[in-house]
Amino acid sequence: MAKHVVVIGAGPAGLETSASLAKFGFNVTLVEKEDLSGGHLKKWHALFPSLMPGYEALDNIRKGLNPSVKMQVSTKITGMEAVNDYFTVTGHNGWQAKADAVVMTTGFQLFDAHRKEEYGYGIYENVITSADLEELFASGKELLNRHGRKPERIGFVHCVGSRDEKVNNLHCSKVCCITAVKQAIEVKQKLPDAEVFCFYMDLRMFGRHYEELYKEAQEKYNIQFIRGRLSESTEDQDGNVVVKVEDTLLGKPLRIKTGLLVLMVGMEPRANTRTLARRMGLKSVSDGFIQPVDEVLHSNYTEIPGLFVAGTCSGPKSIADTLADARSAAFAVADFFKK
Amino acid sequence: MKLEGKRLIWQDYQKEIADDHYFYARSCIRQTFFPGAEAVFVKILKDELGKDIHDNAHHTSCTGIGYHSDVVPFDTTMTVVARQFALMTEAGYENYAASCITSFGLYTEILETWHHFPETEARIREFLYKATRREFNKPKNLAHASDIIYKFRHQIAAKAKFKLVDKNTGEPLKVVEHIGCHYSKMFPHKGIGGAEYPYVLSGMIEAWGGEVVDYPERRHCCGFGFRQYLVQANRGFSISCSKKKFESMEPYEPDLIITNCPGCPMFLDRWQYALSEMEGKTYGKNNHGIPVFTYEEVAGMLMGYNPWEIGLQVHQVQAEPLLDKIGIPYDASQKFKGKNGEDIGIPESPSYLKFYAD
Amino acid sequence: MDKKAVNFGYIVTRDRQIDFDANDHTISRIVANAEPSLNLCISCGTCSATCSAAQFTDFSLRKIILLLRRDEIKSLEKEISKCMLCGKCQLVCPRNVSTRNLIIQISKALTTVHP
Amino acid sequence: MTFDLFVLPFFIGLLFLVAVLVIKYSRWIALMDAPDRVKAGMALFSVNLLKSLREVFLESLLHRKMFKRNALLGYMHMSFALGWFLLIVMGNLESRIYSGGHINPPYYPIFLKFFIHDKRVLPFEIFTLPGFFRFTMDLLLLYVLSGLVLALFKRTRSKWFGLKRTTKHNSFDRWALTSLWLIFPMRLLAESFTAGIYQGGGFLTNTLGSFFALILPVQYLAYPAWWAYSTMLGVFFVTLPWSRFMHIPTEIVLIFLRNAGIEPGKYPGSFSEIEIRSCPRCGVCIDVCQMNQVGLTGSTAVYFIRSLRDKQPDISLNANCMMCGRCLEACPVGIDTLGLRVGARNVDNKILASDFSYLPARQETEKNVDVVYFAGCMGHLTPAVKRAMLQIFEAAGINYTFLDEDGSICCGRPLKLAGMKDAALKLVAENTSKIKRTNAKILVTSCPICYKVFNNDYKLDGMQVMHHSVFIDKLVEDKKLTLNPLGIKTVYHDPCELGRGSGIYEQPRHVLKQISEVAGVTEERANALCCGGSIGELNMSATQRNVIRDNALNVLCEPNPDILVTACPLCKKTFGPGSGTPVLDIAELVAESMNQEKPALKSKTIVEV
Repeated sequence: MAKHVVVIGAGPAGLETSASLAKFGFNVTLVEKEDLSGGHLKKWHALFPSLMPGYEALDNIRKGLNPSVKMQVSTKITGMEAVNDYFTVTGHNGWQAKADAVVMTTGFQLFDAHRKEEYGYGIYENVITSADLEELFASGKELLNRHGRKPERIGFVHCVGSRDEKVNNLHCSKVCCITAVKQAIEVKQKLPDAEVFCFYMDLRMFGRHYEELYKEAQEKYNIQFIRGRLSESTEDQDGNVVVKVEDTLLGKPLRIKTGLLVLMVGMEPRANTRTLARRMGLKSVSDGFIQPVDEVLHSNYTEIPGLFVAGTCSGPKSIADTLADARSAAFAVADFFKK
Repeated sequence: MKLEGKRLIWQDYQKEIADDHYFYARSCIRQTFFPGAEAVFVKILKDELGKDIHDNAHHTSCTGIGYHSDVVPFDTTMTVVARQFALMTEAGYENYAASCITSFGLYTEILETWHHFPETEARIREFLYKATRREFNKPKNLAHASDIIYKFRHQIAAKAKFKLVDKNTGEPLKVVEHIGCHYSKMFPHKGIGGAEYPYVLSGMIEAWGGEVVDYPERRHCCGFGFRQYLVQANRGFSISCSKKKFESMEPYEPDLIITNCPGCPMFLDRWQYALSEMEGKTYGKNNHGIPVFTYEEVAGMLMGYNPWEIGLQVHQVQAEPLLDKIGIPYDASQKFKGKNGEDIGIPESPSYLKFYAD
Repeated sequence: MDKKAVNFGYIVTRDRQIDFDANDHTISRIVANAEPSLNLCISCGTCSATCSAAQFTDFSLRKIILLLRRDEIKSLEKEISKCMLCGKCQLVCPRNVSTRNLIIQISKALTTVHP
Repeated sequence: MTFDLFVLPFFIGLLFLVAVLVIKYSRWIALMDAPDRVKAGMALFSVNLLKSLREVFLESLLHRKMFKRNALLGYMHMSFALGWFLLIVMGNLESRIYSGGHINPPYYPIFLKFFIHDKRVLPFEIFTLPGFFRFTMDLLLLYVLSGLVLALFKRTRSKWFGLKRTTKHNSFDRWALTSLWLIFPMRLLAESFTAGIYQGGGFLTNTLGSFFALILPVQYLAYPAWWAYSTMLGVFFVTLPWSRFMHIPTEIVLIFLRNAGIEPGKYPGSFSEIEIRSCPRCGVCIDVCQMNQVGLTGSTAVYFIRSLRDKQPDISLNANCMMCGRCLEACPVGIDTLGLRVGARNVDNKILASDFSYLPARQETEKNVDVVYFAGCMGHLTPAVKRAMLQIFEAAGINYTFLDEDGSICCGRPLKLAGMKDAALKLVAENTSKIKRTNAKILVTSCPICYKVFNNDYKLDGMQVMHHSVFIDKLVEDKKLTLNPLGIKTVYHDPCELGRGSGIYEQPRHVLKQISEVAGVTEERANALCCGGSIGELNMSATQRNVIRDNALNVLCEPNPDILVTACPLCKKTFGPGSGTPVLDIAELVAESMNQEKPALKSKTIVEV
């Protein structure tokens, strides 16, 4: 009889892992806590660097899914146990399954921007997050600030919740730099007269065509990049967000008004990923993401035989990297069953 | 601005404040600059709220000025503070109320140090014992005097004769709150509302009918900073800091500034004079300047205490326009009269800032 | 001010902070228009590293470009007349900024906007 | 009868033209400095005059340089210029004979056939052939008309004339051109009609006249035709000073002044005006300009000069030029396009401030050496060139000092090219004192840009300035350096500032031939291409520069050399990143050859070394 694999989380990683596993001929159950698959990608308007619409990417990922994959939606995993050579996976609604292997594709949660109090998210109306902006793009609404005005200047703050030990996050979320560049370009496409500023600590244009997009942002869209981490923001009488940074390349503090300030929120491990990992006795590194057996050679294996990870639950990844990791996880599972 | 956003944050930064029986430690600076403020605090607590407050004559400076100016070693400071705690213990009190922000910050810092390094506490106990044969209990509750006024702000509002409201228009007054740096910037959880959006003074302003002004340089230092002012060569830096704040708040046309720190009201008040003499520039309407008060002085004003008895005449920026705006009566002829109607002398009139003397 | 300023023995120091909104952006706009490759600078500093003058002084094209972008015109004026236009920076710039024309355009904008 | 009303358009036009020219020329010449005016005056009474006359004959009449470019183009221009000139000379001679040697009114020779209809054999013709003048005048007219036919052809078949692109003209030019073109057909008609009436004329006008008389009422047509002829002349003369045909008289003035030694570009608004108006807008400079390759055609010399003439200089046009000198080389009139360009840039950029007082005064210690070496700013970007030069100095046992070993200030040439003359002079002064303190006899530089400015603008009290390629050649000639053949094929790229700029073509080749097989390319020496890295150009983007570079590389690498050799660090830096063939400086190759024990090492090894 074909082996049964439970995949937890129907984001891009879960969908792609399930699709690949089904192609190997395994019985696959894909469990999702929400009523719809897609994870964060559902709300994402466009992907870097090609600006492919998020729904188009998601549609394509979903299309790969073999009908044989059993979808178990609206089920939040509350328990998992390794008994002999199989796993028992339990959902909050009483759903239960036995599996020969489990792949955790539980993804990430966005950093809660409220935690960077001094940036004023939730306090100053025109401070929003990158996810808010993405939703605004996806809604097709006009790009206005919360006072109903076209912002004359838009600021992007890189590394919000990333590389910041003040919020206990040492890690880099990888995708925010390029997302900021992408969103800055989209803003300029919608508001050609607006000035756009990116406040960064480092720019990490590590992927193919990212540097090109960055250059295009400078060359074609005149987007200004200021090296300096935001210290604090306040509001002026017109509802503009006044930000303070040091222009570190000039060595001078800088004060600048923005009509809309976008915080590039980073990735954090999900709270329930941590709980699940703890219960299973999985190692998670200090940043809370699950630690695979080896990050170079065995990036999908955990110390528990038969339990695998894929996607962003083991660290920040782009969609492209997530999909590759998901396919790699399916290979790892197949390899595991061979032994 | 979304107030509910700030409220969410304030929820995270609440602290225990004792209800009664305070051992009150006065402030070196405040006693000198605005002595009326501490007097009003004691008066309100005793007379209006019927609290037990012990005003001990034997306590000394906490050495905060010396400590922050790098002239007093930390061990010495801790031993002096231990003596204050001993006085509190000897007087039979457990709740320590500090008038000075720097003292409050220092006490907090010391208690935190002792918490993490019990051997340090033991050493200091030994020092104190050897030097004075005194022993002490650590305060059960440590509060800044403004925490206490914050705690009773609604009772005070209920008893007040006036509100922070323009009597002619009924509009709330626009109030700038300025929090002393040592209040919560070092230990955000020890201050009401935290460090980024402290609520301690905002809460009073709201309760007393005013409207809080959140202006871009709200977080900026008043410019006192012991090392800045005390070293004459650095005073230019001190005044420049104050100027930065005035320039930033000016467009909001604030009616007054409320502070909770010894140095801030002094410098925000006196530097307005110095700036006017140096640059010819005054802030506020009609060359009146922006009046700067302590939270106790404001509470006293609203209670209807005689402005001259609580010492408002010793402020550089004159209180009269604000008193008129709120509708608080005063006898102009008594402004510069001492306790028994004796003439205490009229100060020299500044060149640009408006000055009122009968 | 009708009265002589009082000397208290200290002075009000000028704010070091770049007040971006208070600065006049005319010059940077004129220059960016005249030499669009300005936008491509990533402040890597290769220009200053190769610059003949920078070997002996603190003259720095990287800094000049930043001062221009922030419209810190006062500081810019002092610096711009120091360039010898030899063009080494143009040869080493990884982003292909036309540095020589940039210098000329900044110089021109400075003299025409604030003669 | 020696007058008729119809001569008036011509006559008035001529008087007008002469008046305008006298006013213009004297104003421009008056604006020059007194010493230069004296120089110009003296030139009229010296051998210079003969030189100038010769040049006028060769260039203004024969159009020698045009012929060199393209025979058809040369013939066309020559037929107009020489043909018309001879018509005037012969016409005057003829009329003088008719009138018995009297001084005639100026229109008399022009319209002679209207006034004189006889078929006498003139006294002069006794010694030659009967009807000599009638024959010659007709022949000359035919000659001019043949040029006209070519000119018409050129409108649509410019490639036959060696021109890919032709000049775009303005309306004033078209008026002048139309009237010019109509002058000679009108003359032909007028003379033929008249010949038809009186059975006069030469082989052409007589034949045509007889023919016309058969089919047309020539007795009514002749007089209007004379009017038309005169009117065309009048229109042409009146429009001439504001059209490109102003070059006809002005070029002659230019030749005289130039031979008198007036510096081009020195007088914006005076001598430069004469240069500007000497431009015939023939468009020869358009095709040679490499800026075409990136669509920057608006800045070509002809249009740049026109913009100066129209007093609408476009600053960006002015900045868009590599100053490579190809247009100057091609210009049949020899207008100093570069001098004019720098002159105009000086006007544009004179407002720009420069202050080099911040540079530390580095007091050089007094030295006593034979040779001072200056690598230059660009030289420091090509350390291999520096190293090679030091090896060469050592090998040849030269007592030298390396002036800018620890860096230097710029030579000033880039500022000069950018039109910041005063700024450049500050650097020139600073460097001059440093160089002089070495007490050297020879200043050797690796950078042609430095070389040109050292040579032209520095006053070094007799110190000889040499580019390193020339110096190496001298060392080899003096047997101080032994070179071994490398057994490779090279192509030599002439750097603009060294080749066209300083006339050094042969020495580098002479050196190279001793160590390699030097292949020729289609465009070399005076016609060499610019590498695209030019510091003379101020406006071009890096992408555009790369296009020019790549096209130049295509030409240079056509013979498939092992090494592309240049003698300029800037060319090397420019070509390097775009070239599949290794690019080396001549000094590097010489050092390699000098160290070579055995010959016949292939290029690849050299590059690795």
